[in-house]
Order: sequence, then C-alpha cells, then structure tokens
Amino acid sequence: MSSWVYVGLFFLVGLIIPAGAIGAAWLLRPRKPNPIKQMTYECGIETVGDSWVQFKVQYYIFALVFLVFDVETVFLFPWAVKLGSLGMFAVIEGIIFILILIAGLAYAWRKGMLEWV
Amino acid sequence: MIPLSWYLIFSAALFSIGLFGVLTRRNLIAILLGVELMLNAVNVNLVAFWRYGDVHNIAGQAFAIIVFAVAAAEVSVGLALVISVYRKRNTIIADEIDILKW
Amino acid sequence: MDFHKDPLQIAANWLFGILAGWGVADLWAQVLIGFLGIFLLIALLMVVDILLVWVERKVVSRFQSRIGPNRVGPFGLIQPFADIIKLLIKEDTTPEGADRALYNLAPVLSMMSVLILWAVVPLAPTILGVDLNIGVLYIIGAGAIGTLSIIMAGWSSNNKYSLLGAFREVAVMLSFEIPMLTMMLIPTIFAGSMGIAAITQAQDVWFFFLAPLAAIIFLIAAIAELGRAPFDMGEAESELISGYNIEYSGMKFGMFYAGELLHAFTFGSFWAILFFGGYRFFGLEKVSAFLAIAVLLFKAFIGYWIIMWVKYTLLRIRIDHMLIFNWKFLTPVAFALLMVTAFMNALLAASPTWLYVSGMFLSNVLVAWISLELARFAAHKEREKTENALTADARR
Amino acid sequence: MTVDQIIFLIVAAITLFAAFSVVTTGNLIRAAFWLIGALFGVAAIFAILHASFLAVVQVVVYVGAIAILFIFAVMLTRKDMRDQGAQLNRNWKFGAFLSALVFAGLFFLLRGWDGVSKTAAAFPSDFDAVAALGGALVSPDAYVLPFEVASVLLVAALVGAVYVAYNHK
Repeated sequence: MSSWVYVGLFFLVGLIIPAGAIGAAWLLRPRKPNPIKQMTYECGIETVGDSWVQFKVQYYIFALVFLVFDVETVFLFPWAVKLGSLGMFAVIEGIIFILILIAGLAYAWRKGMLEWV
Repeated sequence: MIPLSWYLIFSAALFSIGLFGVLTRRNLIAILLGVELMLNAVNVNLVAFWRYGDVHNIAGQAFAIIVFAVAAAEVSVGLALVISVYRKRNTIIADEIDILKW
Repeated sequence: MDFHKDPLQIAANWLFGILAGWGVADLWAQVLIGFLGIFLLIALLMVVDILLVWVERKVVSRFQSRIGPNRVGPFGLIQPFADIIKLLIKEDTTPEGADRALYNLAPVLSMMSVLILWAVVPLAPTILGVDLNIGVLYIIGAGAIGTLSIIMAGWSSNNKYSLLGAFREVAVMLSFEIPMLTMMLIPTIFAGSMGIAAITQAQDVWFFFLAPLAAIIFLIAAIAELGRAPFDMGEAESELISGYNIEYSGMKFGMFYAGELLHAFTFGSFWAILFFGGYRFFGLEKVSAFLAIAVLLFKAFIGYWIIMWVKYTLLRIRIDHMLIFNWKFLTPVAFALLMVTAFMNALLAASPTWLYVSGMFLSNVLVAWISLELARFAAHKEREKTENALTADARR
Repeated sequence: MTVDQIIFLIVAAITLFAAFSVVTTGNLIRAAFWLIGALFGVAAIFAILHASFLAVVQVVVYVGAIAILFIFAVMLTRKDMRDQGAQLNRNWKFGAFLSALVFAGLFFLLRGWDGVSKTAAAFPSDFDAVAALGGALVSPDAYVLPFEVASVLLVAALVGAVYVAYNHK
C-alpha cells in the first residue's frame, strides 16, 4: 500500500501543477468576451447544423476488436511473468490462448469487417 | 486497520446503486452502465475476501480476472445489440422497443 | 553512505532529521518528504519540457533548411520562455455551448497522464519514484487517461472538427495499443517481472539484441500512440485544422502542446529503458547516481530524436491505411513474435548466454523476414488487382 | 481513526457519489464520464487491498477500453444523447424501493455474520501476487480451464458483436 500512497501523491501533484499553470493564466489574461468571438470555429463560416454529428460504425467495430484484444493481452501478463519457471507446458497453453485469439481476428478479416468502407 | 465489513458495505451500496440504474433507466446504454457498476461491486467483494482470507490462495484474484473477461464480453455484445436496434428502430429507449411483443 | 551513490536518500534523511527536530510525527514527515520529492521531479520535468519546445523548433527548422529561433537569447534559448509569457497573458475563449467542466478538465488530464508516467521511471539505481511490480501495465493505464482526455476535449468543445479529430485519434491510439502491449510482454518474459526497475536490472545484454523486431514494433506503436506524424490523422492540419484541440487557446492549448512534447520524450525514455538498458552503460551507473541519470537522459534524447526524425521525414498516412496496417500486419506479426519468443525462451532456457542471445536474435530476424515477404506478396496481389481494374476501366 | 481508514472513506465516498451520478445524470456522455470516475475509485480500492495487478487492469480494461466503447456507442446513437424527457421509467419508485430493500437486506445479513469485523493480517512482503496468479492461471490443478475458456468466450463475443454491429447492406 505504501508505494500506492506515493502514486496517489504523484496523481495529486500531477493534477495541481497543470491546474496551477492554467489558474495563473486565468489570473493574468484579459477578458473581453463577445458573442462572435465565442462562436464555434468552422472554416470562417457559421456552424451548420448540430455539432454532435453521427459517426461511422467502423469506429465502433475497431474499438470492439481492440477491447477483446486488450483484455486478452492483459491476461497474458501474469503468464509472461511466471513463464521462466513454468516450462514447456505453460508455453504451449499460452500459445493456444493466443491462437484462439488470432482465430477471432482472422474471422473478422475474412468477413471483410476490418475494411474502412 | 480497515475491518472487512467496510468493504462489504461499500460493495453492497455500489451494487444497489447499479441495480437502481438497471431497474429505472429508460435508455438501453444507461442500463448497461448500471450493469457495469454491479459487476464492479462483485469484484470488490472477491478481492476483499482474497485479502482477508489466506493471501496465498489466489482464487479471489483469479475469479476477479474472469469477471473482467465476462464484463468485456457483455459490454461488447450488449452495445453491439444497442447499435443494431438503433439502426432498425431509430431509438434506444427500452420501453419503445417492442418488436418481440407477440 | 556516499553522496554520489544515493543523493536522494541522504537528502531525505537530512530533511527527516530537521522535521523530527520540529516535532513532526514520523508518518507526516515521510509523506511531506515524498511530496517534496515528487514536486521536485515534476518541476524538473516541466523545465525539461520547456527545453524540449526549443529542441523541437530548432530540429524541425534544421530538417527544413531553416535556422529556427535565433533572436531571443543565445541560439534563441530564451524563446520558449517568451512563448510561455505569451500563453499566460493571452485571452482564452470558451466556445459557446461547450461543456465547461469537461472542457477545462481535459487539458489538465492530458498533462497529468504524461507526468504520472514518471512515477515508475528509474532514473538511477537508487533514484526511483515507486517500484511497482506492475510497472509496465502502469504505463498503459496512464495512456488510458491520455486517451480519455482527448475524447473529453473533442466532445466538450462543441465543434465538428474537434470531435472528428478526437474520434480518429482515439481509434488510432486504441488500435496501436495492442502491438504495444504485446511488445511489452517480451521484456516481461525476459526479465520475469513487470517492474521497470527489475527490467532495467535484468539487461546484462540489452533486450534490443534479444528482440530487435520487438523494439522496432514498439517504436512504431509508440509513435502512433503519441499521435505524431506519420500517424497524426487526429490533428491533420490541412483537413481538420488542428483536431481535438482546435477550440483551445492560451495556457490550455499550451498544456496540450507541452504534454505532447513531453509524452514523446517520455516514450523515448521508455524505449531506452525497455530495450536499451535504461541507465545502464558498461557499469557507469555504479560510479555515481548523477552519471546514471545523464546516461538515461542521453538515451532518451536519442529515442526522442528518432521520433522527431520520423515525424519530419514521412508523410501522413490515410486513416484506413493506418488501421489496416495495424490490424492486418502489425498485430499478427506482434503475436507471432510473442509466440516465437515464448517458445524459444523455453527451448533455450538451459543454454549458455551466447547461444540464447544468437538464437533469439536469429528467430527475430526470421519472423521479420517471413512477415515482410508475406506483406510483399499481398501488396503485389493488391497492386495487380488495382491495375487490372484500371485497365478494364480504360478499355471501357 | 487511522490514516488508511480516512483514505478508504474518502475514496469510497467519491466512488459512491460518482456511481450515483451515473444512474441519475440525464446527459449520457456525462454519465459515461461519471462511470469512469466510479471505476477509478474501485481501482483505488483494489490498490488499498494490495491487489496492484487488478488495480492496474481495472484502469487499463475499464477506463481504457470499456468506457471508450460506451462513449463511442453513445455517439453512434446520437438521437438519444442529450436529455429527452424523462430518463427514469414509470416504475422508478418501485425500483428505488427494491434497490433500497436489497441494500438493507445485505446490510442486516452482514450484521448477523460474525466474520464481518475481521481485520486483515499484515500483507506478506515477499509475496508476489502477479507471479502466483500467473502460476495459477496456467496450472492444470488450478485455473487453466477458465483461462482458456475466457479466451473462447471473448472470441465468441468478438465474432458475435462484430456480426451484429456490422452494417450489412
């Protein structure tokens, strides 16, 4: 726990210093707001339509593939730490684990779902 | 030192809040957010019992890892369904999705 | 205890003595000293960051046959300080309809996600923030906060371009995180630990010689993770103007900018630590802690320079090419390399060092060669298909 | 009260507040960001419990991947992104009652159990939980089957989810 206290302190200081810099700027800077200045930037013309536009589903599909791979790769870390003292059997298990994972990627690839249409 | 009960009560509270979200929100994504909270409450319990039992018995942590995998699978399929439903019905309000009424 | 070996411990003991003399409780004295140490490190990082602004501007101008900043101070060294004063007194606008709380939080989080990385960096054998036994994953976790700050900035600005830039940037960062994680597994396998200090200590032979391909893939993934050219689709100036930080001005923009530079430098140092022995250089680190820090900073600057070199040499890659390059080439190669490394590691566990090193090196070269041949084959086929389609079109 | 108790109470209070905001905020993006706050709090709880590996995995998996997936999903279903009428359904009072009942039930159940006020033994300093976990996950006597099945489960989820989400034209 004690080492995590230092990590917590690091988070705290890491928050305080940038916030302090922005706070200093807030104290020093001029403030002359006007409606045109605060308009959203869009190539020199007024914003057309809602800013929160809808997105391609491809972004979601890539995020999905990422999520699955992320979880599985994280699972491999304890395996990798212990690998030196486990012998061939554990290595084979890890390789099977990775191969199952690759099969999922191969499926998405074959079905053309990794294309950016 | 922190007694075990604090963790258990914390986890029970988190679970109840998640349950409240699941039962009352109308939006499908918000319901899934509630489910995430409930899964996290379970994980807190598992890890707390690992710490307060025999530390060398790693079962609590191994279970928590499996819960992570289940949560990831649940979210990916759940949100994919939400997106698919949105594409067909143009809404993700749970009350209005009644294709399976008959 | 020798001052050259462990300066921080001596300073801490001295401070502890003073605080104890004032009647401060032991626990609080320790927390206070830890706080001061962290504050010192982060303040130092900010100074390095200011220096990096100068280095970056000077190097890019040299790459482009210009001179760069040369008016303010010798070699333009005072230029970044002038920049800071300008950022401080610049008016700061918040776009209409922005989500103010998230809009203001994003730049702070962006900078924080970089600063907290240094909690696990071993600067010298005795100078180390926190020796977490999961240090490698901590790096990825801090990167997750950075990703979050980008999507926060993109969404809260109430601007199409910023949201589009954030989406692209996040898609790229997420995708390239997989090869990066996988390549971090390889030093973990060699060292038998996820702790950064343990990985440094285990490098009697630099891991670069055990896994050159891993080092290269890690660098590519790191550049993508930084969102720098050629992977800077998220802030493509000519299309999205500036990507997720378009609506930011003044010090808030400064935080994004400084965070990006420091992030690049940080990944240069992680590259050095994971694959080039960190602060170790032929026993120099045992002489003095200060020498060890100098060695690490030197290696980190070389890594940073390579990242800059790539940035100012290559053109921007289209987002679909980028994602396909990652998912269809880099990720399978990374996993193949991981499997080969794990297998060879078990096979050669009992063999002498020279055999182990050469076996690992050769298997890396083999994996690289096979994957490049396969990629070339696929590229030829793709090109043939495109050319056939073009000639068919022309005939019609 | 000792220092770790104070730290725990602060973290728990922040986490529960964030969790409560998740279920009550009308703006879905805000709710997703509040969820991230709650998940961070749970990660801090794991760190207090000496489960370093799980604390970091919590941040990497939940904050780095699951939360981003939620945000992407919200933006893909944009029509319902901002407050639109009631966020709670008609039976929200019943839901609130039921969840309060669950909490009260768990609370009294816990009070009746005598193992609940147990305090932990000091954490053995030479114990490497990550290595132990690695050993257990690939040991045939322990969790090798769940380990491989988790991989199959995730691949099944990947295939299914990509198939469902993909826009079949």
